[in-house]
Amino acid sequence: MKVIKNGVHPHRGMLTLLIILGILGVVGLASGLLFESSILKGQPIAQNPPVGTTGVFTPAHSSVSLAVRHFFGWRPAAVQPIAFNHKPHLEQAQMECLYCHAGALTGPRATIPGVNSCMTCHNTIAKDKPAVQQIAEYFNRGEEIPWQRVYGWNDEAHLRFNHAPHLAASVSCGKCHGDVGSMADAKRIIDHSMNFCVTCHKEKKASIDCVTCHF
Amino acid sequence: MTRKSDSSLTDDLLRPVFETSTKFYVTAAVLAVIVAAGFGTWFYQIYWGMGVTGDNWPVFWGLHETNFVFWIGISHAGTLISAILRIVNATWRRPVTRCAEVITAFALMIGAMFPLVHLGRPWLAWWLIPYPSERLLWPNYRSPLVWDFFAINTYLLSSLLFLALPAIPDFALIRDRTTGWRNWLYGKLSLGWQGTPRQWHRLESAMHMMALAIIPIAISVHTIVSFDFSMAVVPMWHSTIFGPYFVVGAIFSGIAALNIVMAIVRRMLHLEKYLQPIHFRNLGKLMLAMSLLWGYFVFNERLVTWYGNTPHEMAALWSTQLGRYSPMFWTMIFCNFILPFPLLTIRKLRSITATVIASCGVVIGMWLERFLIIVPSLSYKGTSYSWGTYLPRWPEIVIFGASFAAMALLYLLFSKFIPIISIWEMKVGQHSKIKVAAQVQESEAAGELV
Amino acid sequence: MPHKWGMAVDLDRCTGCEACVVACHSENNIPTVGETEAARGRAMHWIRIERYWEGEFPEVQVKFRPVLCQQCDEAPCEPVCPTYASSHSEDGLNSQIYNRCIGTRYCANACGYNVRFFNFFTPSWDKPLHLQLNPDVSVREGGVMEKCTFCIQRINAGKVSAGIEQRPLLDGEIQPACVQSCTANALVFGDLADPDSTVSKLSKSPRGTKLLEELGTKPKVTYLQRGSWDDSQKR
Amino acid sequence: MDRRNFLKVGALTGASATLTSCGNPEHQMIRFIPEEEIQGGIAIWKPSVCPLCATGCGMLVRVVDGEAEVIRNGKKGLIQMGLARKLEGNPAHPISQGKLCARGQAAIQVTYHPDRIIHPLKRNGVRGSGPFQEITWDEAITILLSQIDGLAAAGSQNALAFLTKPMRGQRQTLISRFMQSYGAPPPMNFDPFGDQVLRRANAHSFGHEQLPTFDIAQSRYVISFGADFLGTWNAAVPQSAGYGEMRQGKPGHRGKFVQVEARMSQTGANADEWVPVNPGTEGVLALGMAHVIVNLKLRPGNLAALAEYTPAEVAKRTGVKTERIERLAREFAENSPAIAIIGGTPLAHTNGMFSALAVNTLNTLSGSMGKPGGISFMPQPGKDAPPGTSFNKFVTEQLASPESPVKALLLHEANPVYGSPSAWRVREALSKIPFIASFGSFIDETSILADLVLPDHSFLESWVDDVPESGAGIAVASVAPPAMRPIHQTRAMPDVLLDVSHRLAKPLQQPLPWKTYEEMLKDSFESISPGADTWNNAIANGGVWGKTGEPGVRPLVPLFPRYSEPEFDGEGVQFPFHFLPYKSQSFLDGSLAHLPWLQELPDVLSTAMWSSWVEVHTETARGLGLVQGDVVEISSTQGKIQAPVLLSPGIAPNVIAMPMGQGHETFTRFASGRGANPISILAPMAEPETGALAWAATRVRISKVDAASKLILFAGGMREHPDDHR
Repeated sequence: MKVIKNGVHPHRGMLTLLIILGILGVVGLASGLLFESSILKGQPIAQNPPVGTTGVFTPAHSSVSLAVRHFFGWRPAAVQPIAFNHKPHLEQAQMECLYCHAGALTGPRATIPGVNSCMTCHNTIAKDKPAVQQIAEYFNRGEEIPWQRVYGWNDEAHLRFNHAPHLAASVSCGKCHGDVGSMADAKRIIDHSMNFCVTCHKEKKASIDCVTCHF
Repeated sequence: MTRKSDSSLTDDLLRPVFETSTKFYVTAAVLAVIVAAGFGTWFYQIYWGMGVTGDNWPVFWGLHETNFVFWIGISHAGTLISAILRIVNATWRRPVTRCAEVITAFALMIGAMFPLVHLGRPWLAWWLIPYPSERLLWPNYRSPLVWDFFAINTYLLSSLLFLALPAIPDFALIRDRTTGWRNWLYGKLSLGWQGTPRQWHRLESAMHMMALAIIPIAISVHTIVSFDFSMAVVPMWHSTIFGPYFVVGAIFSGIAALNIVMAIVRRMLHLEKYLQPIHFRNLGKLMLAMSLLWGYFVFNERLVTWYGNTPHEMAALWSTQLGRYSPMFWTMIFCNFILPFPLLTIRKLRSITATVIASCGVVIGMWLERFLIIVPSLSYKGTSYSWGTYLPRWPEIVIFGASFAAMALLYLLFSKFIPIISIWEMKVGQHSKIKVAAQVQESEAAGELV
Repeated sequence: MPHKWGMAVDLDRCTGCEACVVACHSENNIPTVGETEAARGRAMHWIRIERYWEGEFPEVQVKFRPVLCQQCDEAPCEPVCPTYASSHSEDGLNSQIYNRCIGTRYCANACGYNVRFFNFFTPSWDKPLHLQLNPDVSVREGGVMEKCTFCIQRINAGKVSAGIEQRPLLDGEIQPACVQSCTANALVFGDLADPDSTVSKLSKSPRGTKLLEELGTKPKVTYLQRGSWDDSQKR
Repeated sequence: MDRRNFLKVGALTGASATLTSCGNPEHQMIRFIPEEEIQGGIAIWKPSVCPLCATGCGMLVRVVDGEAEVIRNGKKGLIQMGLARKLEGNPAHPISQGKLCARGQAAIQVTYHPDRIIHPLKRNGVRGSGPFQEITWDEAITILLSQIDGLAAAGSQNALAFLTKPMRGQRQTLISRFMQSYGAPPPMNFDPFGDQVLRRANAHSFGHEQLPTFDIAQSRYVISFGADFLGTWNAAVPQSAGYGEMRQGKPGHRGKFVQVEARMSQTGANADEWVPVNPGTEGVLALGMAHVIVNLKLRPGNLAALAEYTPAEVAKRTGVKTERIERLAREFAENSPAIAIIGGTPLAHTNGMFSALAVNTLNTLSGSMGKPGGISFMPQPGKDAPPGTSFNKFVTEQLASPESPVKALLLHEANPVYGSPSAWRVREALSKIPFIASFGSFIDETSILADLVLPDHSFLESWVDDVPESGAGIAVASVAPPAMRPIHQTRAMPDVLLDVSHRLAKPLQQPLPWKTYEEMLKDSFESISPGADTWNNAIANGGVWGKTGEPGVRPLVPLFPRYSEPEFDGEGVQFPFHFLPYKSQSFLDGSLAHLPWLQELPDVLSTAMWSSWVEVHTETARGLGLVQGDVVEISSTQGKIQAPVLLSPGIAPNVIAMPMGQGHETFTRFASGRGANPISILAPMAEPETGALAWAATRVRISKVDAASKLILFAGGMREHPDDHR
């Protein structure tokens, strides 16, 4: 079979396609970047943790990357300002979880203890330990220790968790937090996925109604 | 049958594929920019939120949804019509079918974009896909939107197939006439087509089965689109005739679109020889029939509502008849009924231009119809305290415009890579030219379709 | 036994003071959309006082009607949601699950009472106004539908405390913000599943009617029509 | 990668191209050690008192911990503290009975307002133009001391003036004592829309210069002359509660409620019968009814005194049909206990005193004074503050003399520049004063004139107390400790005043011995009702209340007031319409316009948000070719303002009405430059006996101007279909 000779460069078709797709891509990306750059000077958003709302690619997040990370549920492992070690507290000192995380018994939040409660013991005990001295420094500066939360959900989850009823239903701390006593600093060893919650709720004949947790 | 006529025909129809004028680049570039603007606007809407549109309380749906229904409607031209014509084996269809099927494919793609565009949080749209999720949750199969999701995908898939099958011999033809990457590309596309009788037989029977299958699918799709509205207890939505009403409307607007596209293709690719007045005339007749049917449905809908006289429906009804939305309503009646009727009935007026004018009217009219179905009902829903109104804002309008540009662009590219008229079908036609001519005369005389 | 939360609204008591409206905003972190958005018809009021003029001057009268989500048994908003974001809770509430909402706004269209509101933008509070937010209720982001929940946070809190104390819930123990604040005690909330609860009794009142009953939505909110003085004289 | 993530990636294609690093500034801020014992996530309820209106509702504050941005020893940081989250009525409190009105619940936004003054300010620039500079409290107090001592040194103590909004309880006492012991004239209360006229009338009729308390719950018939007693007048919350009971509380007995007024108020909208009358003739109607009652021997009385009030005559003046007058009178007399209420507009005419006395007469006839279902007066424990100086007198003197007689003005939460007719020339009067110090929390039209601003705590952050004037059958004295710690660098006004009084060159230790306001309150409460734990109980419950002596009402022979014709400013031809400004349901007289919740609260009758409007009768509008939303110019003899028209079927055709509250020049981001202020065009008419502003005695004309309408209505249908709402 013969090829038509009509002086037309045979690659024009391909070129066209590339050009057009190019334009599409560039303009699309450009607009995307444009809006991204306007994120931080975007409409004012109250940013305190309880207020921070969600919505990927919307001004709800301080940046698109944050939005994406929330979207995928990527959370960096918590890095604590002071090398805190649960082990001695639970093993040597024979302390209960609730001794420091007192909120869990009566309220929604287990609460990370403030530097005051650390000092109740540590202005006498183990004062030589560098970590304890760090705590003392914070205390003297009148500052809280910026502990990082290990567990918790993104705001997207719209999840209202309440510790009290779970303790009332005698769910052990370890069930959801693992054997913290055997760790140095608490790690997120259990994935608090919806699956995890729902499975247990089913076992315990607890409500699996959406509004039990999401409201 | 002579080799020459064959090859000349082939050359004519293949010319667009091999020759590329600067005009093409310019058009393509312009269209591409408009489309890009559309995407940009979408990014903007996603970034800031639906608030940039004109949607409000209580009119939560506006232009985006109108466009969705409109484009799905347009898509009903192609595949459905060509399928019908294939089944009844109308020989005049040969040059028309592919133009038509292409419209379907692209209109569907564009139409299917709008449900995504109108979402408040489109990045979560994948929740409509049924898959065993860690949340132990499935899509809500009771929701018409989920039905849409399945219906549209089915239709898109089948009409792509329906478009690809008859293109195989033409791919092969191009393959045989090219070298280099095209030869490779079209070689792949033609799936090793050699034109053996066995292959021809397989193709024919496959086409026949597809044609049979596609008709119920097409009808079901727009019925389901109509369910989006008729399933809700909203004034003027909650109606039993919406299914057929929408299907008819869809075919109606579809044919109109087809006429316009054909006219453009004919002009731009110099296919006057192949796309002849008869095609426009016959499609015109088909459109006329649809116009009458559509008018009948509108009359029904309005009459019954008016007679039924339930207060919350009357508000919506009157707003379209005499109230705020009446100008649009009467424009619609003019475009869909008063304008096409004489142009398509009176023999003297029945020219290509006339048909195209009528078609333009119909496309506009049918768009208005979608709008008038969605917005007034929502404006006058519930207790009169919460009545509202709606005005589109620029993002919706830009995206609306971009959707048309997208259609044109896709069509342009398509005609660049695949002959817009099925060459082998034309040849088959020519081999029975005399028969065709005779048929044409007959149909002329009888003034019927086939 | 599952609860069936319902409300009775005594139109003869309602004074249209709108205490309920602000109470709702305060309790449920409902965003203030501002002048421009309000002008576009995007103000959010989970409960509103509808008022209707009747007659002509000087014989003119006004009827007030507090309208909130009717928590229908046969809710039009529920089946249409493609993702179960709008679903029926065990207690018969039309619950809106924000995290599951993809923003089709279909539920709002299907709702015959126009009591669903959409976050067209992500709300924001000029600091330090954000400190007033109720930590027991999530703040909804842009693209999410929201509506009256009968103060689900209070219902859940009530259940939890009752559960911990292992006692049944008392009638009137749980009060949504609007009911709590109603100055003329026009709003009464309670468990319709309990035949002795005040709300069940009121719902059976001869003055009781449902809003847009013809839609067949079976609302759980009962409106007690205004009485007339002359009738009460005859009695 | 599992299926779920795969799908997510699909949903995200292209997004990854635009990733940037994230950073949430809040998380880098240092956190201070909490200064109080709080358990995370647990709500506690603390008593408080609502300061927004004269009702004095006792409230409960829901306090949950949160993280507030504060400054501690110069450093900015976050601190975990108990934060007020919601305000509700205090169920134990006799006034609020567990309820709180819309305004009261929005009061929380006063504390968290973004434009609150968060530290002391010193004027720095032209007075009134705005620029202020931040100073420390020490500097601020020093400046104040130097000014006050300066006056004392110059021997002109009486050149010190104190201007406040109407205040009660110990704050009032404290200020009065301070002024008294310093040697200055008593403080001025600015309240042009208050009820002095009614108080005086009650003094005449019942021997109580006080607002009455209505036992609506028990009564069977309530006729109200212009009183918006369910919305903005007197003790609205307890009155609403009573109203609910009257309607459906007593099975088989549904009380009747009749409202007499020219423009339908929110209260009028609830009436079984709404009776429009010509403005200023309410009293005539009342006496007309009295005439019928006496005439039919339904009650004993002196018919001769009522001779001129024959139904026919009254009908002519009021515009109410004779039969109707007779029927109303009969119903009123036959359904006891019955109450007649007067308030608001009728008192704001030049013959307000006459109308008030007339209605009192009706009440005396009905015989339900001091009875259940009738009218009583609350005992006022510990009320020893002497009467204040007249604001009008002050203004006239200021304007009269070339250089200002007042040398230093202390200003507390009064905004006369906004709240008085422009004819009073208040701004001019104040601007002459060499030194003005404001204790207010916001920069408004008046406090912007200040040279020194010493921002007060919000009521949630400070000790609050109140002695309600009306609303309960028993004596009430409310008191509550701070519900939360201050979030800004502010100080409680009473504490500052005590501090100053002790640090003056001639300290006022002896009359004001207390270190803090708390001590002062403690003393006063233990003096009210001696007892070991009175104080502790009081601050635990939010006050003390109970029967202390009978709510005595002097039983009177009805006294029949002499008729006085209402006078109006602007004659009828040129100014065809009566102009009735009324207290907005959201903003009252405008002092609450800065609260966003109230700005976005749809006015219940007009459904308007964020805007002001003028109500015109539908027919009148048609006559003038006006449609909904048209902007009109309203001109009186005193000036003109512009506002969009709102068609209303509930207003007399010869009357136009406009809500107060909007039209602030400077009053935070939410209220500034929004709408128009009807007060500004009021004529300086006055009720002769009390000298109170007759704010309903102005006549106006309206003309269409072409300007963009700013009428924002919530009722969707109303946006285009005013008529669909009938």
